[in-house]
Amino acid sequence: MKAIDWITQVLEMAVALAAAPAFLGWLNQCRAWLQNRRAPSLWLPYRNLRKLFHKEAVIAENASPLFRVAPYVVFGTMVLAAGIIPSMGTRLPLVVSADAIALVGLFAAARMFMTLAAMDVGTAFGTLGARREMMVGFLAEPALLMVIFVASLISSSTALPVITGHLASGHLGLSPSLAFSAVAFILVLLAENARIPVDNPATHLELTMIHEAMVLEYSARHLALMEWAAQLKLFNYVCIGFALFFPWGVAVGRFGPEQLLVAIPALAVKLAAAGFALALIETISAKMRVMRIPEFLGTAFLFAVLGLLVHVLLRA
Amino acid sequence: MTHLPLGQQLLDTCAALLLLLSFAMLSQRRVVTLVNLYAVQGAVLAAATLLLAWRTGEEHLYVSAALTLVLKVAFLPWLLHRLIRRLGVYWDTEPLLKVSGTMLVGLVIVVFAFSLAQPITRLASTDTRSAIGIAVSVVLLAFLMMITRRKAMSQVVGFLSMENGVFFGAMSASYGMPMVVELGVALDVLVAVLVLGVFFFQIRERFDSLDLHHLETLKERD
Amino acid sequence: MELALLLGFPVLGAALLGLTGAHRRAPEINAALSLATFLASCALTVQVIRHGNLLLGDEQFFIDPFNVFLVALTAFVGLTTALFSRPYMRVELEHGRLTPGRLRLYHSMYQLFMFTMLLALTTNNMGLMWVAMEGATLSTVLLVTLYRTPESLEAGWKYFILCGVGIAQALFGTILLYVAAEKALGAQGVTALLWTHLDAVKTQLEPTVLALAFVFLLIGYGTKVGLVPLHSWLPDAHAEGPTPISAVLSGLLLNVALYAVVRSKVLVEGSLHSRLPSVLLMGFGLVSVVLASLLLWRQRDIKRLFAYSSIEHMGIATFAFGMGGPIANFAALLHMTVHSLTKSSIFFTAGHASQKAGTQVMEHIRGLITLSPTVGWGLMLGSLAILGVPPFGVFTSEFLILTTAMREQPWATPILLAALAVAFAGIFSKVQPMVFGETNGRRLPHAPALLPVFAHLAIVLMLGLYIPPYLAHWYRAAAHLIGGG
Amino acid sequence: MLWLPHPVITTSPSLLTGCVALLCGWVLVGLAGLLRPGSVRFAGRTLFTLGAVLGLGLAALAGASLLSGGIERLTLPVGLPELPLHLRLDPLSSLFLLLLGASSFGISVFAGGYFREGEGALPGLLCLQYHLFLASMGGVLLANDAYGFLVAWEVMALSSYFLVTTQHRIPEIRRAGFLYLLMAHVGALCLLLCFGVLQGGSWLFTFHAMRAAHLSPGWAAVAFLLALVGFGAKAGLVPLHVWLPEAHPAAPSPVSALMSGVMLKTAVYGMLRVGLDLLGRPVWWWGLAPLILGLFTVFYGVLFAAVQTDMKRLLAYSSVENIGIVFAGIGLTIVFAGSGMKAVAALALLATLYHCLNHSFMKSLLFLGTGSVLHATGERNLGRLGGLIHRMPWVAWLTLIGTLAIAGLPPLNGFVSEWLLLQSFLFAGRLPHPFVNLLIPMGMALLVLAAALAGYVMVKFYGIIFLGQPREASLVRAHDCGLLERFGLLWLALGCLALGLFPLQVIRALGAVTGQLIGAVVPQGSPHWWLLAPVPARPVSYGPLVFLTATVAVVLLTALVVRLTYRQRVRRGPAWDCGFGAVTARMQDTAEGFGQPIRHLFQPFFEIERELPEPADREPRYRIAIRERIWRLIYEPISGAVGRLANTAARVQQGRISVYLLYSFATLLLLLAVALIS
Repeated sequence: MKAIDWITQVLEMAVALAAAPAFLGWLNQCRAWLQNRRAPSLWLPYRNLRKLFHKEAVIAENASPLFRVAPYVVFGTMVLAAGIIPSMGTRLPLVVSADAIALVGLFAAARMFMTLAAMDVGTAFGTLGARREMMVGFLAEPALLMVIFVASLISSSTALPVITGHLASGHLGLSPSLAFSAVAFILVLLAENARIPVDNPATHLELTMIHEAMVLEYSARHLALMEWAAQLKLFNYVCIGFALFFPWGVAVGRFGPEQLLVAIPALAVKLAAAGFALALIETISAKMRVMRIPEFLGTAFLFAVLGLLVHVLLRA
Repeated sequence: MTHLPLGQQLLDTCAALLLLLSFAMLSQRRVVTLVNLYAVQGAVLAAATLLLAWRTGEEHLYVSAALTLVLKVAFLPWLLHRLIRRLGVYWDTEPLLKVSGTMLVGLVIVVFAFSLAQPITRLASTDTRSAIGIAVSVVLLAFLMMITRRKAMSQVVGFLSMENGVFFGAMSASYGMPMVVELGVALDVLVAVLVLGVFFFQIRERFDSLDLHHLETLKERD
Repeated sequence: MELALLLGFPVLGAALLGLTGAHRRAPEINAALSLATFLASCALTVQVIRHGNLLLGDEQFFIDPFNVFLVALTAFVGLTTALFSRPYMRVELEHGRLTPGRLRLYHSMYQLFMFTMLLALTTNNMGLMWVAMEGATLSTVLLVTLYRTPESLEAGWKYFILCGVGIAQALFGTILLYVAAEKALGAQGVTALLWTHLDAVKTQLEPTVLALAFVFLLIGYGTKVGLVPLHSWLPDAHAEGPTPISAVLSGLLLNVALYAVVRSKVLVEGSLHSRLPSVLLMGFGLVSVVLASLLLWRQRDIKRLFAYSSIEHMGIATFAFGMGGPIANFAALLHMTVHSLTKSSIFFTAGHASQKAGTQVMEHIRGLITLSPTVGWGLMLGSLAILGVPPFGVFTSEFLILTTAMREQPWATPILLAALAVAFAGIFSKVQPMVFGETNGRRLPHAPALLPVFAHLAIVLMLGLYIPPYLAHWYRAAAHLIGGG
Repeated sequence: MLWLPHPVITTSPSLLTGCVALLCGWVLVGLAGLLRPGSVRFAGRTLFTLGAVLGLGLAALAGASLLSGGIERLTLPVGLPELPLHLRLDPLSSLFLLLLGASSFGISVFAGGYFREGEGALPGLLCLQYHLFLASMGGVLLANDAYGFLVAWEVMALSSYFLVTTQHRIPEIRRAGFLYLLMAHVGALCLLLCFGVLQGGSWLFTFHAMRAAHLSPGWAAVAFLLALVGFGAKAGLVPLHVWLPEAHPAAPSPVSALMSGVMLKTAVYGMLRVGLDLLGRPVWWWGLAPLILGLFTVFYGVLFAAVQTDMKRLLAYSSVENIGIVFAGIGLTIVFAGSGMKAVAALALLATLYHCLNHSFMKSLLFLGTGSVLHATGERNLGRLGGLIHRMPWVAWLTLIGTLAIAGLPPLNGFVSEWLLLQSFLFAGRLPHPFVNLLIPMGMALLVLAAALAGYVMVKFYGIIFLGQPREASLVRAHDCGLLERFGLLWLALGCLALGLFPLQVIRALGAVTGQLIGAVVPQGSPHWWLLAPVPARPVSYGPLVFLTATVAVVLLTALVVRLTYRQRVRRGPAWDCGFGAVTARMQDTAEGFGQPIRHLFQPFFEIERELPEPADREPRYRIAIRERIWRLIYEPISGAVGRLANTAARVQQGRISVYLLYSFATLLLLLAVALIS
């Protein structure tokens, strides 16, 4: 373990913390442009967070300690996740003790605390949101895991950096199994981050909302943490996508500061592109009914499993 | 069959008579006649036993002949007649199987019995061994009769004549059983009939009839 | 000497109780005599264990491990049943189901029945055995009809006719045996029916005749064992007679009949070179097990239920004897023992239960465990034991039988498995609601006589966990006699 | 010759003797309960606590033997004449003994505080049955011959049956008990036959002889199948699981915990003992049966757990799911071992065993939690609970640990075993059977899906019981559990944590078992004591301690930062709920509602009957009942067939004496003919 590894580790978390809101802002901007609206400022998310952090928090009388703990846990897990995903460098000290399966577990933990917190106050919206969130989760999670397994079968490891390193080493082109799982991954990403067509972050329409319904009872700092965590989640997913499918520019092997210096702009470029692509998808697709979501995710899961089978068949 | 000695011929005649009698019983529906036929069967049996005793000089056969005479010719028929009078059962109702049909089945059974008796006959050393087949068929015919009858009384008679058949078999196959056994058997038959007597009265006082269709309540089929 | 006592006490008792039966101490006398008989049997057992086989009364009586253990068992169950019937019959008398006169008949016949069974067991003479078996029927037929209800009369009639006819066949079989024996022994008269002699020359007996003889004997004694399809009398007789009689019929008479069958099987197998006897026994056994366990499902009368279970268990034992071999025979003997102990104890508790409920219909017997914990637990444990649940002895024998079958007759095991499962469902689904559940009845007015019950269950439990060496040795010797390796 | 005597090597069985002594101690404690059957203080508190201490002792002894990895034998002069009771303490049995002792300690302590007046049966009787149950489970694990094994096995079933029917006045409970005992007995019969095959003609029923016996492949397969049915019936493998969701809820909660947490594991033990030990080298395709059945069971169980409305039934179905995972693991082990891939086989077996340990702690914890809830509220129906985290914090927070653990979240124990199992699925490598090669990814997918669904189930379970507003006014009076109960819960929760945080140490201990059964141990790829790296030659590792510290650190840091930068106070106000004023408890999602998506998605699995309210109803009510199709598909046909057969058989017995005579006559003639011909 060299110092630079630790630096990378901290850097990744810091960058994630810093860039997550910006990425969301960028995404919204792209959407606005594509929909011929005047784009909000790129810094709007930051202002929101600042505003929220300076408000007085109101908590329902019958909220239990769990309700107050949840935001910190969710936020913490997301930050930690950012530390596990090799967005810039692959030699991350944390990773030896948390591989991709653990990463998915981490997401699951965040989801679990979020839903429990949502059920805690005992309002109609909270429980409704929790139920829908779990409905999304129990299909998205395995799909994500399957996507990762395809990659880890190719590179015979479940540790993300190893996978990235193996894929980044290039010699194999985009194999068909990876293509399958890439499609699956995009679907999962949309669902997990409450984007159109699964959820509409812009509205509070109870017939459709999922994520917003869960955080309805939160205010001020707690809400801020939740929002920030959501942005981090989106950021993390995008980074996972990079790590699995576009590992270019990531500092691989035993690298020095210079690779790192290359990695940062590379990440920025990729993020910009990804943001635009997501915005495009969201613009051209329409929000679907809640009961269609399982079919949507079922397709994702199916694709992932197909990817796995294709891999086995081709290898045979 | 003329070259056979007289005793032999007589014995065979007895055997034939026995078979004839059981057929008669099979066809007979009047209870009183049934009992009489049983008495006759007993008499023939006793005669056969005596004959055999005289020819072989087996003294214990005399005893069993006497037993037969006392028990099956005198006592049991008397007892049965008494019961019939006391209970007033004279007719058996129509048997389950038509008489003609019964006869046919009976014939088949006789054939079977004879084929059955072959190995025994081959084994037995007595010169009455040819009668074994008849003994077997008497037993089976009695069985058949018990199956086809509906009145308790006639079933009992069937039971007794079956016992006759067994006895005749014992005699023709091996000049009778050891004495102790014979006595035991006789005792059992006696007790059996006494018990039956008691039984009849119990049944009678319950159902004031000896028709067996009263005795068909204990069953699984519903 | 012991033998004289053994056979003497019951005869004496029969006479005594027959003459002075109406005496109010009659039940005690009955119990005392049974106790005496039991002691005599113990003495005899000791004799056999010490000096090996005995030939007594100029060879008319023969005692070997096989029958002496049955003698001891018979005497023991006879004793416990007498103890049970003491309070039980008193209550029946109070309930007015009996008159003193009939009680007197009951007592003397009870002793006579014991005598006939002991005679059938101890005699060496196949003819005498037949006489004793017939005697056993005759002495019990009037006990079955003791209540004079229409059902009991019907049951008695069927019992009498079917067993009578059957036993007649057995007599014919005995005669055939005699004929064959005469040929082989050349000896006239008595000795030709002595089992010891027959056993000595069994290899020279003429096969075909013996095969026929065996069929007649099997039909004859098998009727008394209650082998399907000759069983029809059994459920009726067990259900309608007074409970102590059901207990001894099921617990003892069936054993004795099976004993007779096995004795004849030994002879026939010696002469026959085919496996005919084994096949026949196995077939009868299987058919009995299957049919009985199916019919268990439809029972509404508690004693009838357990009567069918007796058929089932006799079927199992018969099947085991049919398989032959040291272990199967051992298991079958063990099964006879534990079955008679367990089944009689079940009948005791069932008797108490139905006496309390005033009916034998199971729908009306509920919540025994709250009414009388002893009766409730007795019935529950007894049923579990009879269903072959460890640690009770029935499991031990079934364990040996099934494992042996798995090796020797694999084809039979699925049938047995299914039948046992069906039987379990059939019996337990009826016992459980009787023992558990709500009830509106009052507690028993009089203390039930449950020493016999729990004595039996304790022994069965012991046999399940630990078979004393001498007992094991005894069984093994018997199994060897029956012709295992 | 009847059973030949065979030599018994008794290598100074000190530990084994100790275990036997402790089991006897349990029996004695139970019998002591009969001294003063009526008194809760004596029979309830004192004796149960005593029994708990014995359990701890057992765990200690078993642990010692597991670490030593030795084998001890002992014979006691009871049992069949030539078959005295053989006992054996080897790594496998000591592992499961450890499981028994450790979790029974917590459960018994809890039970000491649990049983009170009016629990139906007398406390003394309960004490006897309870401790007999414990002792018999120990007997099953120690027995080294078929007879002793089966006796202990059935005593186990019997004592638990009586415990299940404690409240025998309730008809459903009687029905449950009957079903349970029936299935148990049928299963035991199958095992009996299985041993009949295994003893292979040498009339020695000792396991020792069975290992030596040489079976033809066909017979070996038959034995394996019989074992699968027998043990599967006890473990609750679909479709033999039907008794489980009936019996577990029926029993008093400590007993449910014991049955679900420990008894099911004895079945797993038996399966391992027969499949991997007695049968010697297994054939690979045997493994397919448990693998496929297990995977199906996993999915089936979790689906039904998701739609339950009774909290104990929900947990029971979750047990079915976990047993499915275990059996899938066993199947995988056998497939690998049969194909000669020892290393992966060892990994799969390791995962299986680990999951057994985990499940026994988690599930006991959860069942005990429901027990406290039941005591505090008298409610089992999720629709009438809620908000209990305020009234009973101890139970709530401790149960939360179990909930997270069973949902398979890192860094708790449930995650470790699933992680290991997934690794063994992933790195199966190339099996020589193409079909299986395709089957394994599918299995993995199913497993992952089920794990995610388990999360769903657990959110429902915990959220509806402990969170939200109380759905009944009476719940306000709910009280937290007593001291002993708290201690029991705490013990089990700590167990979950420890198993989650120190996997390496556990795996070292399990090495002896995998060595014994597979002949290979899972290697440790990393030099660190805190890092788990089980797959050779593959950079795969997991370090729960680091994971935990990192998470906690980040969370605390966040909290700290927020506290430093943040100045406003926190105000309590009414729930906002989008500004909708009158928020009542009835507006919360019900258990049915929470299960609705699953019901909707997996319609074909369920047999649903609904009762929807009319638009004009004065007080609208919504009722839904969900049955398993298995009943209609398998069990009802069977019982119907038997019933019809019985009716047919009844025709034979039709009451007319002439017909009976005819039977005898026909039989006579038939047999005579046979005799003549032959």
